[in-house]
Amino acid sequence: MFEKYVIVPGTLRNVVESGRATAYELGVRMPYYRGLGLSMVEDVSVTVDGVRAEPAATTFTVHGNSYPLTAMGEVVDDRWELGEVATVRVEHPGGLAAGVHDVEVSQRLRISYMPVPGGGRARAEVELSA
Amino acid sequence: MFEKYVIVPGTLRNVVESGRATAYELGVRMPYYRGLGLSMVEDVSVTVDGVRAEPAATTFTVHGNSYPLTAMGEVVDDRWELGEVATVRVEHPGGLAAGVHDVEVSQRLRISYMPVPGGGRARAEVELSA
Amino acid sequence: MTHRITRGVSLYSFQEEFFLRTMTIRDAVAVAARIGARDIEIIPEQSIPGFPHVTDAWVEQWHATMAEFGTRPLAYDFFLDTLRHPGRRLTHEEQVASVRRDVDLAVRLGTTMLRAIISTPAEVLRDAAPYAEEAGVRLLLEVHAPFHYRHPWVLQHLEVMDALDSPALGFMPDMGCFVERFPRVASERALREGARKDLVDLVVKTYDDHGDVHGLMDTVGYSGGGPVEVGLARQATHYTWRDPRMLLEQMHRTHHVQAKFYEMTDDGVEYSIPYDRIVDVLVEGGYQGCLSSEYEGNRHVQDAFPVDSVEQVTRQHAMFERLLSRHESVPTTGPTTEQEG
Amino acid sequence: MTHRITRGVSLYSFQEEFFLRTMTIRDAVAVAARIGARDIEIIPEQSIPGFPHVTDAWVEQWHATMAEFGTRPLAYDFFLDTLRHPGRRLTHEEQVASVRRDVDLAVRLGTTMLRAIISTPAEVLRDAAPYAEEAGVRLLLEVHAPFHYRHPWVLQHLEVMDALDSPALGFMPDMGCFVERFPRVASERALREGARKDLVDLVVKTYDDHGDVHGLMDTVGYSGGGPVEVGLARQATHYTWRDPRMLLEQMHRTHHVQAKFYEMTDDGVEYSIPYDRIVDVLVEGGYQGCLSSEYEGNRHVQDAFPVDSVEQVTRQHAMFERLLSRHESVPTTGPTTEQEG
Ligand SMILES: [Mn+2]
Ligand SMILES: [Mn+2]
Repeated sequence: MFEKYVIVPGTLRNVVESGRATAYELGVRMPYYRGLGLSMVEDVSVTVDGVRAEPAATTFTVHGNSYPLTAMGEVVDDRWELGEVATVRVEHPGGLAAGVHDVEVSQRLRISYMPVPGGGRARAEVELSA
Repeated sequence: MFEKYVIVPGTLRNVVESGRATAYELGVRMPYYRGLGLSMVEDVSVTVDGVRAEPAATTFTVHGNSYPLTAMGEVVDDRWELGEVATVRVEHPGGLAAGVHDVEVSQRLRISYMPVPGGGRARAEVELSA
Repeated sequence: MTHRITRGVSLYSFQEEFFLRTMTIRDAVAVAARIGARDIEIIPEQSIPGFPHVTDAWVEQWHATMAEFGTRPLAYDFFLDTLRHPGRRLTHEEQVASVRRDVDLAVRLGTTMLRAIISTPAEVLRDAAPYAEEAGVRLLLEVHAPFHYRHPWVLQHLEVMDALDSPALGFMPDMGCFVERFPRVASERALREGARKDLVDLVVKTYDDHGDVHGLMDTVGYSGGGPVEVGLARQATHYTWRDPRMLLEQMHRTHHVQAKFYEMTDDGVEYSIPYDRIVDVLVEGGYQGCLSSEYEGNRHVQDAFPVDSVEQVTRQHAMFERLLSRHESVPTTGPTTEQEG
Repeated sequence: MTHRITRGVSLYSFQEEFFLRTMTIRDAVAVAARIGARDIEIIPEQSIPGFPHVTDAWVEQWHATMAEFGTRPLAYDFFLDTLRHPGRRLTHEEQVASVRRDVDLAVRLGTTMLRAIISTPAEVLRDAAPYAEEAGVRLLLEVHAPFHYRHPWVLQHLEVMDALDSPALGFMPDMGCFVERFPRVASERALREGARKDLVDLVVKTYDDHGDVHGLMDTVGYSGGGPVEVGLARQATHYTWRDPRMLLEQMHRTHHVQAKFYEMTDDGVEYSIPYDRIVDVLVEGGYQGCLSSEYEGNRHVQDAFPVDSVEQVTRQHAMFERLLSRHESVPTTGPTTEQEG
């Protein structure tokens, strides 16, 4: 469900601070038909060119609110809305090289009425935007 | 099935070379009712005190034959026999500290007639043997 | 026979367009009004950003939209996030509080029929029922495949309903219980993803024959099928076919119907679900309530085709009109005024 | 009625003792002989280190053990490792070759009944059948829960059997198809692992009532059950109950019976499986073959109790003797000489 919309084209870019790339970020949607409280978003893991981001290096942002991925379990007063493009930021000194990257996003959503976690995987070739 | 026999008591020990501990090893049984060709042993992963061994640092030995864990997929002419205690060796400079350790073994067996992988997890408190 | 069945739309049907921001609620309500589907069902967690915090402005806009198009708020689908917190389950009291929160919001939105998700424990509805009754709304368990009225889980609910005898408790069956044929949109997608034709045919034929789907995943695996084929076999174990006459068993407690569908064909019928028989059973049982469209085909076609939920819902309502016109309609002021107490 | 049923033991029954090296094959055969179970079934991949390389010395020892105890080799359980290589499935030719390899070994061991694991494709048995026929052995599909003779997968096998009409093809039903009551050893283990009593009772009662286990895992989850309770519900979906008269459908192709069991009680009956009715059906159908013990209870009790497979198998054979003695036995030279061609 909605797999093809998970990775948002044109959203992969380096984060540059004081002239140096320190991280990259990617726009990600949740493959689900309603919004979900962040405490139930168990994992949003980005893998670029086979290198999986460490949770501790990952920050998740929705509508201007940023959270360390590792602290999402406690966030009971904010949501990832239906179709909302969240920004996933991964600390990555030097940033990503220019060009096309193999990007995979793996999500694990704790959905109370489902016996197994929701979420799943999406994969796409994405070009780094300036 | 057979979970309680997977981790063999008294088999956790450091490997000492030229007077220095370079690795640890553990005796492990397969939780299955027949022997299995090694090419179908997808993973035997040891975690000690929460630290999971890297596959690249793991060596698997049955009846005197040793294989890098990462190369097991190609081994079609050797088997892990029913109830056989295999030795799993993990490179670990300095070895493990003396005393009791929290040991977990996770196995993934590719069993052709099963829709999901066999194997599973076993966990035990194990004292380091001299 | 005469009937008192109304037509409506669940906004669930437009999930693709809402997800992609190509339609607004107002657009969806306009569509509903245009096709004569005057009863609106909302999934607040889908449609209201910031849920459960809903501003008065939002509520005002909601009612203004209803007034503008001559539609009426009817149903409210609630979820119950029992696993909200990592490592612990909501307590019974927290679960009841969650339902009461939804009752409060439903009152503000004017929706009198609350969809209780199938996972809601019977004791939670029992303890929330007095509050709902006082608020003048109903808590209706969505009986969804693979459940049915004689399933152990639903029997627990029936026990509570029998004991409490509250007008606030009842059922909202989902017509996905009556999938007679394997949805073509699902098998065609598997083929697009490279599934072996012979294994797709095996899955579809086994399902369509109402054969034994127990072991079907194994069968597909033994035959050399990979994840796509095994996934299709898994779907065959999720769909269920039952005789629509099952609906008669609890008709006196049925106050809303979710008209799930996967594909309205060019011929104006649902490919998998026999709505002709379903409508006849509802009329025979004297059902007084809404047929509320739940389009769920988007997920099976979105990989390769543009999704047109509006067209699909429009076709379903043309079918409803045709099927209902075979029976005489009795003027009704609508289900919102039927509940006493 | 008269019968020509023999008694035997599958070495599968002693998996706990073999695993822990507390019994040898010779010990097991001695037990079989002592209780009059003269037909021996072997799982070479369990019992023969170095499989598939089996030395002449090993084979000689095997036959010497049979001679010493007056038992006879009867059945050989083969596996088919279609997923032997990472990333690819064995080709059809490789699968046929695997079966032929097992035929060769069976000939050396003197076992004429080969258990074809349920995952074996019908075309593989079709193409291995001439080789087996020439070798004087049979390839018998183990019809194991949840399969049965009208299951799509087994129908593929029946089609091949009808077309080929080879004496080398047939069935070996596993009596685990006839689990009438939920095995007590499984539910008691769940309780030892901390399962909630009410949820264990729900699972057991639903199964014992032969109720709808579809959605039982969901039900247990909705009720707050954790992995242990949900795991027990999953087990309820794996066991199957069918009328043992199902055996009559293919009795003419049934040349061996795996007498699966979980618990022989102090009263000398199997807790879950109605062997009294099974034996009567086998006699009624004129079954000529072996009742081969398959003890599988060890995995459910090994966490907390010493496993005594010898005692369990001994009890099962006392039961077989009792049940068979109600019918008149016809002297037989045994199933090894019955096959023509
Ligand atoms: Mn529904
Ligand atoms: Mn068996």
